[in-house]
Amino acid sequence: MRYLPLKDADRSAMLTSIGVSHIDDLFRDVPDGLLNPAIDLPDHQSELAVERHLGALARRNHAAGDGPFFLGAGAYRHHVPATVDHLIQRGEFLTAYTPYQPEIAQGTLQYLFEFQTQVAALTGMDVANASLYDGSTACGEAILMARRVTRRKRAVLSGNLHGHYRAVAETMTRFTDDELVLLDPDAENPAAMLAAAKDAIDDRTSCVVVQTPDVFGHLHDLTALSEAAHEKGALVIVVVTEAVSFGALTSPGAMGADIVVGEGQSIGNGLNYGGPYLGLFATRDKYLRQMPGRLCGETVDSHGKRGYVLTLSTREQHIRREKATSNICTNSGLCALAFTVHMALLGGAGLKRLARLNHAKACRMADTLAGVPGVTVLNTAFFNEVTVRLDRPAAEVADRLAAQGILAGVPASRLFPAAGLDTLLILAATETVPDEDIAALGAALKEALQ
Amino acid sequence: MRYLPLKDADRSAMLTSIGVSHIDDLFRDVPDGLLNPAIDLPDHQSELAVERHLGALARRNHAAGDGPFFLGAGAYRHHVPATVDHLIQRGEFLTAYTPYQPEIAQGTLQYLFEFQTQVAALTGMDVANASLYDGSTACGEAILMARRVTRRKRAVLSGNLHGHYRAVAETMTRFTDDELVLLDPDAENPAAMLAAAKDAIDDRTSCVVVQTPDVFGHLHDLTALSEAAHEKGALVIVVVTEAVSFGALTSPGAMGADIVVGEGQSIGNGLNYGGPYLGLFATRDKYLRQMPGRLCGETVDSHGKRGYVLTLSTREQHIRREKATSNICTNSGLCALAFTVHMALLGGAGLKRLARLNHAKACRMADTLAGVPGVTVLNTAFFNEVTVRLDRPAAEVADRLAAQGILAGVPASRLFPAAGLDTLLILAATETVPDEDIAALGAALKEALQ
Amino acid sequence: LKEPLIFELGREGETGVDLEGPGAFDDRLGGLAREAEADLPGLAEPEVVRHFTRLSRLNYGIDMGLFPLGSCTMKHNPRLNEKMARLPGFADIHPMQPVSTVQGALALMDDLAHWLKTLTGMPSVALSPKAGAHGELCGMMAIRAALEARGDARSVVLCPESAHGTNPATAAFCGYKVKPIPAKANGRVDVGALTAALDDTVAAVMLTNPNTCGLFESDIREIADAIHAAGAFFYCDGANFNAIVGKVRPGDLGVDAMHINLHKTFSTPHGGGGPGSGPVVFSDALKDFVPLPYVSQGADGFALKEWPQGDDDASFGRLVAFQGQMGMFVRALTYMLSHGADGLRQAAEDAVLNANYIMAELDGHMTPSFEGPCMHEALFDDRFLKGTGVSTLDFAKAMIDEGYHPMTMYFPLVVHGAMLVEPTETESKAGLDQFIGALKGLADAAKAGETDRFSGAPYHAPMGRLDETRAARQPVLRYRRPD
Amino acid sequence: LKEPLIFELGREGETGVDLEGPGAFDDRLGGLAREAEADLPGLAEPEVVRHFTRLSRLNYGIDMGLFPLGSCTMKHNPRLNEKMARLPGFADIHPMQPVSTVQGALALMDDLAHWLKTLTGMPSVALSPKAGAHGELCGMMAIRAALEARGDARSVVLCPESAHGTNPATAAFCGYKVKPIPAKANGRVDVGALTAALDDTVAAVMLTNPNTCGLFESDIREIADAIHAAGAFFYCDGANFNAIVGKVRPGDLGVDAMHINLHKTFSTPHGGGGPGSGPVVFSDALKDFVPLPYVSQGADGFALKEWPQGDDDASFGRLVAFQGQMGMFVRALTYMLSHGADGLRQAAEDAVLNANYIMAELDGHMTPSFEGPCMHEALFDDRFLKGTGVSTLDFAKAMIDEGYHPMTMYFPLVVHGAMLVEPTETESKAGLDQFIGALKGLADAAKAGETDRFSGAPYHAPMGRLDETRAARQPVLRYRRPD
Repeated sequence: MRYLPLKDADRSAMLTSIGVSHIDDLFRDVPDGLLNPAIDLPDHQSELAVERHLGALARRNHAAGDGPFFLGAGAYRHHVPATVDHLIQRGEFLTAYTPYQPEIAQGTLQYLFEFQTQVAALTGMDVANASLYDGSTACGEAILMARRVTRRKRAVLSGNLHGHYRAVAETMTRFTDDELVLLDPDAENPAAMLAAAKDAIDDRTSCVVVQTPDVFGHLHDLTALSEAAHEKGALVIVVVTEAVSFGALTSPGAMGADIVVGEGQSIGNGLNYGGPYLGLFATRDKYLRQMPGRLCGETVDSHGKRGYVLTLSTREQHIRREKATSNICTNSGLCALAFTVHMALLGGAGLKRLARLNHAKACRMADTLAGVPGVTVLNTAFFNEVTVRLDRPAAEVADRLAAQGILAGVPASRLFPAAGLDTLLILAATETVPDEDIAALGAALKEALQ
Repeated sequence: MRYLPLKDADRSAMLTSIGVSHIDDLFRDVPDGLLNPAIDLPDHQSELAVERHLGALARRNHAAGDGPFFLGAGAYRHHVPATVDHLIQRGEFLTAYTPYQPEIAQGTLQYLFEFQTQVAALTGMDVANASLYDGSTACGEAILMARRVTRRKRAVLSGNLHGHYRAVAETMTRFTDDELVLLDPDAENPAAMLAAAKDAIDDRTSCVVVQTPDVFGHLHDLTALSEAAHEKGALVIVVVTEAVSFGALTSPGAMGADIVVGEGQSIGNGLNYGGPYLGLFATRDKYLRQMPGRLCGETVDSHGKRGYVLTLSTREQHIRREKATSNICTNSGLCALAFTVHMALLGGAGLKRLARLNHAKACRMADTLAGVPGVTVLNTAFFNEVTVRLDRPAAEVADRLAAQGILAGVPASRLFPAAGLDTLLILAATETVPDEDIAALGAALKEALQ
Repeated sequence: LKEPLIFELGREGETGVDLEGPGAFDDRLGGLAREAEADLPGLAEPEVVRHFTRLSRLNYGIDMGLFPLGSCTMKHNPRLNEKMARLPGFADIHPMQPVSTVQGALALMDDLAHWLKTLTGMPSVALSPKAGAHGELCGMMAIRAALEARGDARSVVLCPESAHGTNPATAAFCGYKVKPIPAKANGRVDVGALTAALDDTVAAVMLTNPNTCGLFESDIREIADAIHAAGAFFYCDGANFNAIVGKVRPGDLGVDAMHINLHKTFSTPHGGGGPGSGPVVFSDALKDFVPLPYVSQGADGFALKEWPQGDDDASFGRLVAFQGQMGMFVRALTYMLSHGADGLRQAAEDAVLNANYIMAELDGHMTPSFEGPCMHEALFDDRFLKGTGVSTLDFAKAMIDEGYHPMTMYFPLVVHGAMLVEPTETESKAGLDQFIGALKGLADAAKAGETDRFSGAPYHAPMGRLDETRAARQPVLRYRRPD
Repeated sequence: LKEPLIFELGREGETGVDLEGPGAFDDRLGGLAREAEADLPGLAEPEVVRHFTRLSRLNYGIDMGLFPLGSCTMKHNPRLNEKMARLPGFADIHPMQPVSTVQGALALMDDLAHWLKTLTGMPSVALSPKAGAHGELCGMMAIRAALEARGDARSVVLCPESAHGTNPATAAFCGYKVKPIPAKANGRVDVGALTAALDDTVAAVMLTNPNTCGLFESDIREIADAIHAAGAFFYCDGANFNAIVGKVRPGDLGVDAMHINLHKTFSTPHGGGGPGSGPVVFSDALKDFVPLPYVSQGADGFALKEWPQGDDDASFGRLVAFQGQMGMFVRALTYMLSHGADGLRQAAEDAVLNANYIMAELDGHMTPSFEGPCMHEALFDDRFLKGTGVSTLDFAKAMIDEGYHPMTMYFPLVVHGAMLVEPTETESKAGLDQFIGALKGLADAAKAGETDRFSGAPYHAPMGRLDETRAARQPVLRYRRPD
């Protein structure tokens, strides 16, 4: 076994030092008859054989780069510079643990500090944590945090929040006594949806959760909603599932958000069939101590030199146990590093240009879609994603195009199976989409809808 | 431009510091009218655009992994553990220069010392250098070295030396007064070829150059040849183009070689369409000072700690200029590192098992080929490569199989265009060849030769 | 070696990324365009490479040496796993692609599930939890859902004091009250006390096995029987599965739910604190109470069940937006196929052998907390430092000067000044001997009164000891441009 | 930080590679089976990763900081280039595949050739040379072949004393006698002396331009004309092409042959001393005298001419076994496409600007050897150290303690105690300012008599100064197992 350095001679010598004669003497606490069960699995294989097996599995998937590709809905295909992957594979980053020994973990700690700064700047908030699992769990944690801050239990969830985020919030409050007000999705009239969310806020409301760009790609000015919520003493939680949009749109902080949560995958990280992803979580200074997750802070060492440590861990489970702000232990360190590196390369100026290019692609896509008979584009304001209404079930059309090698979008029914949105298709266009692929999409849709 | 950190503001400030007003003032020594010519080439492109362009070019090639593959003849497809490529991409290795400042280059120096030790052990020689460009130029350098050692000018080249190696030797002696005795290739009767080489040695001979496994895959016991050469005062240069064979075969040193040169690509390095490759060069202690190329040696630092430096550089061009042993400046450092890492993983025991597996695959291939009507296997003793005689031109057959996705072997006519070997095909089988590919080769050949 | 922050290095308006121009188009941002770009200076690519390369060199990782962090299982991370996870067929597929276009991905998840079920001897597995603590949540939610399904939610969860903090935190998250279980002098659960605490308010008992003292719970079958007899469920924290994989199946021990940290037992990299992955295996009693989505066999190959169907659907819901940590699934399966059943068992044996060897060799120099044998980690307490003026913290920091990452300190809480040493199976005997020698040397130095060597340690690290109190009292959590 | 050799770490019989078994077969090694396996102990994979990771950390590379090694052009190595070179369509193709199966590879070589020819303004290029010195050999062989073709081999090559050592060594390799060309006080070739030396025995003049003093040869057109008037050829060492790419075309200067170090100008990584790649461009007069093989346009796409055909074939033969450094071609073309014509010109300008900025800022602290402006490297001599007791070597070693790789020392030979500083275009102004500050500090310290800081330097490196004399006098060139 190529990963195991002990040889049989070592093993014998070590057993002798320990004073036992057989390895199973060390397992003597295992109940009788349960040691060394037969395991019906294959024995070890060469690296070549394993590569062949995995390679064969990988080839059974249609990779996004294999043809025209327009999927989004919470996971976006962007171009990640080769530098990013090179740097995150440095053994010192890849094979380090949580930086509990700061003297020999400044590499991790400093990039986490840089990450926190970037996330705070992008969201327009005061502070950000060192990442959570993903956007959906970050959203759930935000709802729980709002309860701790407001000591209220009633959370209003906008209807145009990503269907999976809504489902995760339901799960995370399933065994607490939180009450979720779940509004219906409205792809056709986003302003009405926002008005409904505003109307649902009352004196018992802990928070209102609203996404922009929303799951259908609509953009929202949340200023009025925030004012209304604050008037009632509720917090505003803004969800952003496409981090590149921060480069184009008024920041949630500027629109009055109290907590901003998001999916950071778009910057630095690949699609990876849904994971690992990167939960962004930012808030106002005043709510800091109710924030979940790891935090990195600046300090000095014994020589007075600036350095970084994990801090405020009295919020966390390893200190507070059942009284912790959450049970979270792991963050998404390496994904946060990828984000930080990519964001350092982009800078604010580069992110702005990238976002503009995304918007340009989406405008071109929207115009092409609008020209296809049987297709209605529902969005007037959007970033890099739009929703269209077709004259037949969207899943059927998407499957048909997939068979032709075109991954055309996410049917809304897959996110909201019971909401009667069967004819809606959600399509994204990023900088990775060449104009000819947009044309190919238009042509294929035209044919499919004839 | 993503690689250029200066901004226009920096440039202006720096020009001011220098005391000129325009960048072209710094180019004032350029003759009038020749500065800033129009360059009819495209402007800079995004990383994404460049990746697309290169990706499209790459897809126009049939990669070895795309189907059954049996090419060898001096370049072999082996499985390289993922660890190797990971380690050679560490920035500290990849972006370092020749280790002229040993205090901050011990990483490079120590692996070169390890590499030299490995090459010496594998070839059965006393010392090895820190690598040359490739096997063919190493062979040419060995011939020139033999002249320096023996002060004779007549080199005998075995007929079954790789055709390209022979051509390179001709080029490298074209403008010296060395005389090359070029024997004819003999794929059918390797013993006769060896006897002819032995007979060609006389009192004026500086060296005899012989390859084993030879270009047709035949193995040779060189003991008698070495004795004969040494009797006449000539050196024996043994060429090995498949480094994995060191794991299976009696070492050249044990058969009396004075210089062993080889192509090290097989260990740690990919096919890369022929380069970069790795020239191995080893010899006896007594000839050390006539050896070309860089050498790394052990020493101590100012605290008495063991360390490594480049040494014996009085042989080299940067010190000796026109009196140097060769004009070589660059070696194949990173390829040598890949070799060293792969070889460290294998160890002597692993290399032996790898070599045995190669031989087993080749035996299976030879048996399959022998069973195809119209095919005659010419080899009785071989390592991982054999030559077959077909009943029609081999290049035609190879092209036909290539069109079916099977890369069947190298036609001997491509190495020896004028030697009348048109019906010969040279085929290698390494550990990367699954048994079903051997069966597919047999079936395709059978059909092609019907 | 002082590395500035990227914000101190960068320049406004600079970028290290080239992009094609957007071409002509009409803006459709609906008046919501960001007014000022984010105040994040950019850097050219060479500057970025240097900054992060230099930062990395301030870190210690497994690739540099022994990383004996007990309870964390810092073992070798094979690069093959990284290579496989980057195949475009895995790395460049979207979580919402039509299932017909991701049959290989679903087959891989099904493969991984088969390995996990076979190795644990349990009939069902949920892959989607994103980390160990998330797996605990998944397991405890399944337990609560099962109890509610029988109309019996109960209110209490029992945990030993030696448990990872995530255990009580998770139980609280599910609305349970946490009660402690006492331990015996030999470091194991007191079965009598446990039995006495088990009544019809107890929903579950959460145990770690091998436990956080590095010991196998020898009464585990009796414990499981008592739990089941009380109508409760047995949740096992599988953080230490590395010690027993291939040797004992948790299913045979009576476990109802157990998470498996793929980044511990199956060597997906820790990455400086994540991402992890925490699949949960379930017993027959819980197997219907699993989260969505999951892979199933459909008529045309694999399918993905994403939403509940009908009232009889027992799932407690969706834990995360998509299918879980696919990148980690690829790495873990690569690791499993590489080891095989034989290699996994050998790995567990070697992990246990290495820990016992350390404990045996250091006995007399340091003070093992419990009688051996241990499992894959050796627990010491600070009795050997008594009267030396050297604390566990000092001792750990002095290890840095010897070229090692310190062991886990002050955990578990049940012994004084705990030092939990986990070498893992990927260390050689020569490497262990060197490590043992270094620890002996330190223990002897402490006893010989060489306190300077400890109180100021580390001396040979990129930084001296950091002021954690100041960090917490005056939190500075982001860079702000000086005025 | 002492890292043993792999032979001291490994164990006999150990291996870190798993292989399938060979199955049943009859050995056909003809009695030549190796008796004992090579005496090379093996290591498990984790040990190998650690060993080489630790070794790497003893190195300095561009990724860590400024690497101002004059004449070597240590610039940023983009990782995109590495990624492209690893595409299976480039990395996993065999040099002898049927040309129909490698049309993309040949197209890439044709693309690269087009860029090189356009940038140099020359009509032909040979891609196969494996490094700069190999390119020189290629160029000089073409010259000799062209001379022989006109029945006029000649016997002498003229080189300036400031030339790289490879120039005279190459000329000697081609059977020529080397004669020196004197320089003027301004660091450039003395045209009068050169013209006087040019007679009908002179085959070629080898010049570096920009020259190794970092200066552009201002009389280059006159020199070229004089060379051609004497019936000789003008070989230009293109090591310093980085300074002028996109700004001046060597073809316009009258050059007949010039090699281009892809690892300098086009940023393929130096890799600790190779592999390099040294394509050679040729003028009309030499364009038929090129080595084999080369890419040509055939009826069915690209073809490869591998062997001479007919007596009129002017090629001087084959330089290497296959087609050259394909891996480097991919990297270099990736770099060219990334920069484009505009970016390459900007890179040359920034390289020259950076060098002149250093020279201007350090003037007064150190002693520039010649009046400015320089090209992409600034040459200093040791006059500023006169009387300080500090040598160029000491000064260079003290730079290590400042966190920098030293500049090139004692080259070129034409000034005393030379220090040749080449920052390249991939340094920021802030980075240069820091570097300039460090050098000023050192120069001031030397003048202030702080000799300790220099004589024992480096103090902050993995090792102290190494005993090179001992290494040469008692050569130990390989590990041998202690008895």
